Amino acid sequence: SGSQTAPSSDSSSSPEVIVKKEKVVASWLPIMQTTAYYVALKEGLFEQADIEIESVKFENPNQIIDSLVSSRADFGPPGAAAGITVLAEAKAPGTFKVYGLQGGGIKSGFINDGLIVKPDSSIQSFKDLKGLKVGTIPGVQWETILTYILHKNGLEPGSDVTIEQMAVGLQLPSVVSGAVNATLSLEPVGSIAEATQQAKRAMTNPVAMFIADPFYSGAAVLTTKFLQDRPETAAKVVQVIDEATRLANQNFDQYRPVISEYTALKSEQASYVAQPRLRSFSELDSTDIDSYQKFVDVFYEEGVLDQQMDVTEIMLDKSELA
Amino acid sequence: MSSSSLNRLSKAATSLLSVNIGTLILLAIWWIAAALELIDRVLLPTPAETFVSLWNALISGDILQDFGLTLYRSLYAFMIALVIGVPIGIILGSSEKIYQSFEFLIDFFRSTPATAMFPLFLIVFGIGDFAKVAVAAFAGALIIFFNTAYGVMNARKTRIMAAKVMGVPRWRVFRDVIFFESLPQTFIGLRTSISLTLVVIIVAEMFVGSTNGMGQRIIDAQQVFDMPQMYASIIATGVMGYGLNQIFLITENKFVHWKGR
Amino acid sequence: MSSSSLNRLSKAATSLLSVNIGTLILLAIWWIAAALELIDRVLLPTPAETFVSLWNALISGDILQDFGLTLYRSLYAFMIALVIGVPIGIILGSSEKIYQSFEFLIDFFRSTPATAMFPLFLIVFGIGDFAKVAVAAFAGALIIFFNTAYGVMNARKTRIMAAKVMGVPRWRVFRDVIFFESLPQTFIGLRTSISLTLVVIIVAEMFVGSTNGMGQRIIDAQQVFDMPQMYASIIATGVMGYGLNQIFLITENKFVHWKGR
Amino acid sequence: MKKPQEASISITGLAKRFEKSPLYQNFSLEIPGGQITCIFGPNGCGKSTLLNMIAGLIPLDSGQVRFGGRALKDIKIGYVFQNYRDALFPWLRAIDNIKYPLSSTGVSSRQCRLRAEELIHQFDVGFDLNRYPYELSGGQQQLVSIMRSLATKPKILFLDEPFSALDYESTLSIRDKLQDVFISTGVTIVMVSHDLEEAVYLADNIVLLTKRPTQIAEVITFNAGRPRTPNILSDPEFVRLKAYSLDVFRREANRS
Amino acid sequence: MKKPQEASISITGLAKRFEKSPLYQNFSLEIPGGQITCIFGPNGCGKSTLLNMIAGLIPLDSGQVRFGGRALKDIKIGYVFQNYRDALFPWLRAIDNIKYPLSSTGVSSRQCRLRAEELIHQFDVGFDLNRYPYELSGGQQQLVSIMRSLATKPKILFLDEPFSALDYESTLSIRDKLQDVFISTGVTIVMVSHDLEEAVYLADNIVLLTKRPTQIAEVITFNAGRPRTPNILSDPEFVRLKAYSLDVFRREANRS
Ligand SMILES: Nc1ncnc2c1ncn2[C@@H]1O[C@H](COP(=O)(O)OP(=O)(O)OP(=O)(O)O)[C@@H](O)[C@H]1O
Ligand SMILES: Nc1ncnc2c1ncn2[C@@H]1O[C@H](COP(=O)(O)OP(=O)(O)OP(=O)(O)O)[C@@H](O)[C@H]1O
Ligand SMILES: [Mg+2]
Ligand SMILES: [Mg+2]
Repeated sequence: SGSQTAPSSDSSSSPEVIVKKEKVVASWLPIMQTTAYYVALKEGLFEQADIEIESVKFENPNQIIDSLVSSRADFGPPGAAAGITVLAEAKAPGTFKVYGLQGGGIKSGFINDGLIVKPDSSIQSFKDLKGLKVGTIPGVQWETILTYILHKNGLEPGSDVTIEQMAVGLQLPSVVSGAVNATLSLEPVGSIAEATQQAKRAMTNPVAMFIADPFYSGAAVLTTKFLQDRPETAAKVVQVIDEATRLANQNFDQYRPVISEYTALKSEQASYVAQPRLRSFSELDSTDIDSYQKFVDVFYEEGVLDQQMDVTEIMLDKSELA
Repeated sequence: MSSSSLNRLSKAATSLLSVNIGTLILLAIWWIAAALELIDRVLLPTPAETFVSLWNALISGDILQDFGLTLYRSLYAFMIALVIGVPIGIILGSSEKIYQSFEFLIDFFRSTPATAMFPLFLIVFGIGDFAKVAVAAFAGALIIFFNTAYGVMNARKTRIMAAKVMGVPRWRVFRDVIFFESLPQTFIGLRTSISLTLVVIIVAEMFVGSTNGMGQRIIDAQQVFDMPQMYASIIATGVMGYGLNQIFLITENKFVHWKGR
Repeated sequence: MSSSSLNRLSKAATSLLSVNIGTLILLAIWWIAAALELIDRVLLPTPAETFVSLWNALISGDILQDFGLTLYRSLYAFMIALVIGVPIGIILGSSEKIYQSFEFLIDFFRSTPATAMFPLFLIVFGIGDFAKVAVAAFAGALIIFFNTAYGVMNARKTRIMAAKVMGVPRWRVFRDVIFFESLPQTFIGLRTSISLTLVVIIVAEMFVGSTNGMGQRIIDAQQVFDMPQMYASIIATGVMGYGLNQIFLITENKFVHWKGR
Repeated sequence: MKKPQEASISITGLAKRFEKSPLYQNFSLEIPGGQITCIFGPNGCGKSTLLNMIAGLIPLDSGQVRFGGRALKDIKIGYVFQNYRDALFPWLRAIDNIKYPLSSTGVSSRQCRLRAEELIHQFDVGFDLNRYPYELSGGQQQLVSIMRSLATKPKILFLDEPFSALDYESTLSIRDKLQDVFISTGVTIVMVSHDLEEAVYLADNIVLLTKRPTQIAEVITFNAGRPRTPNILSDPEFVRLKAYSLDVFRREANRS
Repeated sequence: MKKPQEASISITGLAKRFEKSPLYQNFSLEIPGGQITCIFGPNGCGKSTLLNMIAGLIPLDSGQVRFGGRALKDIKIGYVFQNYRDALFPWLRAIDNIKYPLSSTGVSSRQCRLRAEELIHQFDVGFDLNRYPYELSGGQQQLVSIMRSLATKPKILFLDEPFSALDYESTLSIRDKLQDVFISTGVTIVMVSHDLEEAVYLADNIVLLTKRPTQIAEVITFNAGRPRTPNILSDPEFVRLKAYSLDVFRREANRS
């Protein structure tokens, strides 16, 4: 995008004649929850704020955190994994600040996850999984969530239910081929399942049902190093994402085509996938933070975290912004 | 083997067919399995659907860029592996002692998934493309070390003795004799390596993430449940691997004419 | 090579040290990089932390089960690859025509990540352990095909001629001569294959998912940023790979005594 | 005891070329069964190639090789290759190399051992046959090769410079032992030799070949009875034939 | 022209064993520089092993090899291996094999070509040297080996049965050509031969070896002037020495 600058309409841009662009590195995941970031790129919001973005796509949320910890990247746009951020913060306290949450909720009517089964399946809830196989995303985060939910339903993984961890791309094929009886899947798996009529959601937002409503699996994070070294730029990034989140929430359908530019979704799929609940920094309220806290508490209860974590310490505070 | 020109002619004529026999059998199995719906159509598309998907991707041109980028990354990684691998392999193989002191590391890293090492490469080489190239080059170089060193260790002693007794400088014995002695084995290493390099690049594009490349195509297609597109991309990748192997095979047949003599 | 008993003695004495030289260098680099905090402590633990973590996992015994399961799956897959790979490799290598008709498929699948083929294996073999074993066996068998066939094709013609002229039945020429001729190359294939099999099992445990095994340990440790645990698991895996390779090396040195003669 | 018709070899209209240049063109030769035929010719005239073609090891460009009506695969063949080193199996001990032609065709291990012992006795082997071929000296390897070729009691025996690595004494004794084998079994022997004395000493027929493109310069017959002993070296017919062969050979060798 | 002190070889207290059994024990031998020494002994007595040990190709168990005060690596050596086939480089054409000892030590390609042409002329080569070794017949390969060993004009030449695959005529002519090389350069030649006539014909000294464990049975000196021609074959001294050598050899060979 070069260094040539358009006359800026942004009030926060400095009045100097020569405007130097700040280079900022972002690590992002190609998922729906990242929509605000796509909108910001599409609308040129970063350029308007005199920020030059170097954008690095990852398939695995851990690598986003790795790149942030090693200071190879400055911030993670919305959609970085909320749970993994806390796990990393536990190992390296004071590294991250969360400035936005993304997910879904039953009351608010946004879909985050679902229990996916065959169209003709009789499974209606987790209780029906006794003696069956259920799949979920690989790794300890989702294994813990699923274990927690199964416990709440009176089932013991291993003896009553078999958990199969499987890459996102394998989840629908596994259900369709009968290799597993159900999967606990993040969007857009459920939307694609319903649209192709190969599978359906037996439950919508089960995680919200059993852990916290609303439920946030995604977070927008930046490093404290970035915040300390370049507070003004960090503030601008937060502002840009805030503005983009507002735009996305206002006109989500209008921005659907943009999603297919950045994710695996094809344009026709982007037109029907469920809209996620996107919470910008300025909108975050105590309900959101409570929900996040409940999610993190699950890690502690299931023994993944060996100390209790207070999420308010990891949340970005308005006073920290320049 | 065949020396008469008649043989050669008939060979050329049947080669195209014979090349296809194995492939044709596989296609037939695929076609039958799909036609009889032994496997759900959604999970295993018909060959026709797949090739239509491939064809569409080709004429729309969007597969070409991904193909080119993956090819570029694989070759880049392979070149690094080659330049590092062959000389080091020869040196390793030339002395049992030296080989033994690196044997543990070579066998260790050969048996560790390159992708598990990715966090380390990310730290050292940054988050750009080069980290992926580096990890593939690493995996490829290990294979080249291993094969070249083996080739050197299994070299015919008489030839090395012949060169030694001539008073040829030590480094020239390496370059002129041991290198050639190990060449048949080195070529096997190169072919294993180029395929592995391609595999690691694809896997990195798939699981580490990339905005382009065949690996990204495969995982995207997989995630949105577009099976014809996924198989089309896999086929394109496999054809790339075959093509790269053919280049080596042709080079090998030209240069390593003394095999088995 | 060394024939006097004196040599042998001194070799045995230095072997433990020499085995360690390469490894010691790497450990030293690691130790220095960690001590100087060239790399963030959270991402790269010190060797000490890592080995403590490995030690704790060992004495608590929880790594042993994962280790055992991964070893079991790898060996299972390798056995399948071996039993299928060697005979087919010999048959493929015995005739240029046959080899050519499968060359495309072999080079194709060798260059395609086994993980990309996983959806197919899932359909055929289900989601259980066996699907992982099957995909690893497939990847391993391809390497064995390739190496064995090469070994057969590069076999010394005179020996095969000698057997032919004796009127030895064709199948015995394969078993008694061509098999042995290709054995040095086959062993390279076996060693490449056992490592690859292990890698594919680990990757399958990591990305395809599993509730146990070293791959699952690695990815779990990675997700909770327990880096000492992650590197400890990688080290345990690498040691497993090294151990498996050593078994082959010892077998090879015992049986293939005629290399280079 | 001999059955002369058996295991005769007739080569007709043979042609063979390597790359551009022809080696044989319209070459015909009758090798009588139950006799010793020595092939004598300059280096590179195609003696080894001829033996290999007869034994069916390398293809002819055209022409035919017939074995008195029998098929090649039905005839037991023994072959000592010129590069005897490469033809031994390094994964088998010398003794097992010798037994291999028998054991591979299903002969019981006891029979194999008996035959091997017979051969060891016959050839008066003085070194350890439990070594691997690559641990043997050149001459020892060649002797193992010869013994292996005789293990099956073949009907046709091809010997390509079988004594080239043997020491003086061994050459003489093994030459005589081969003659003994010949007398007692009537095997057809086709031997390439560069030692004219040896060739005449052993042969019923001496085939003298020209340079490339290879033709038969002359076929010389020596009818002396057997067993021939070193006394024959002073037999006037022997001396005459040897001198005559040498003349023919020299004439051919020096032809431009 | 000869400088006898140069390139002499003295072996003292040599010991070598393979596996359990000793091959050499406390073996000493003086090989005078600027002379032709032929080593004659039964198969497997360790001739090739001896040459390899002198040339520094395989280790001694104990003992010393000295080259008149010089270090082995400072002496140009030519070597024709008994298994000449395996010693040629199959990736080089025959002509490049011959040039290789020169080209590998930095001699200009023009010089290499000139030397090769000289050798081709000297040995009157009649076949295409642009072929690869494995496309040559046994005898042709051996000739290429001999030419390669002479390319650098070595100070010491080791020949391990260098004529074993050559035809009658070639053996005679190359034997004489080697003698020419010897006369004009004074190279020290150490040759293993199984042909006693050849050995006595060429040698200044004939070293007769016993069976294992190998000792020197006798060293015989033949002082006839050079060039020696086939006439010498009827020289009484020649006949006497040959007969005597044979006696010694026979005696040793038949000793239990
Ligand atoms: N693969 C090949 N390609 C080209 N030429 C070849 C090949 N094999 C053999 N020749 C040529 O064919 C000719 C005959 O070779 P062959 O080995 O039969 O000779 P020979 O009579 O056995 O010689 P010698 O007495 O030296 O053993 C030689 O001139 C050789 O150069
Ligand atoms: N690697 C080895 N292991 C064991 N024994 C060996 C080895 N190499 C050679 N020998 C033995 O050493 C002895 C000497 O071998 P060498 O090749 O030197 O004999 P040679 O005198 O050259 O015989 P020839 O006249 O047959 O060429 C032989 O008896 C042989 O069996
Ligand atoms: Mg020949
Ligand atoms: Mg010898």
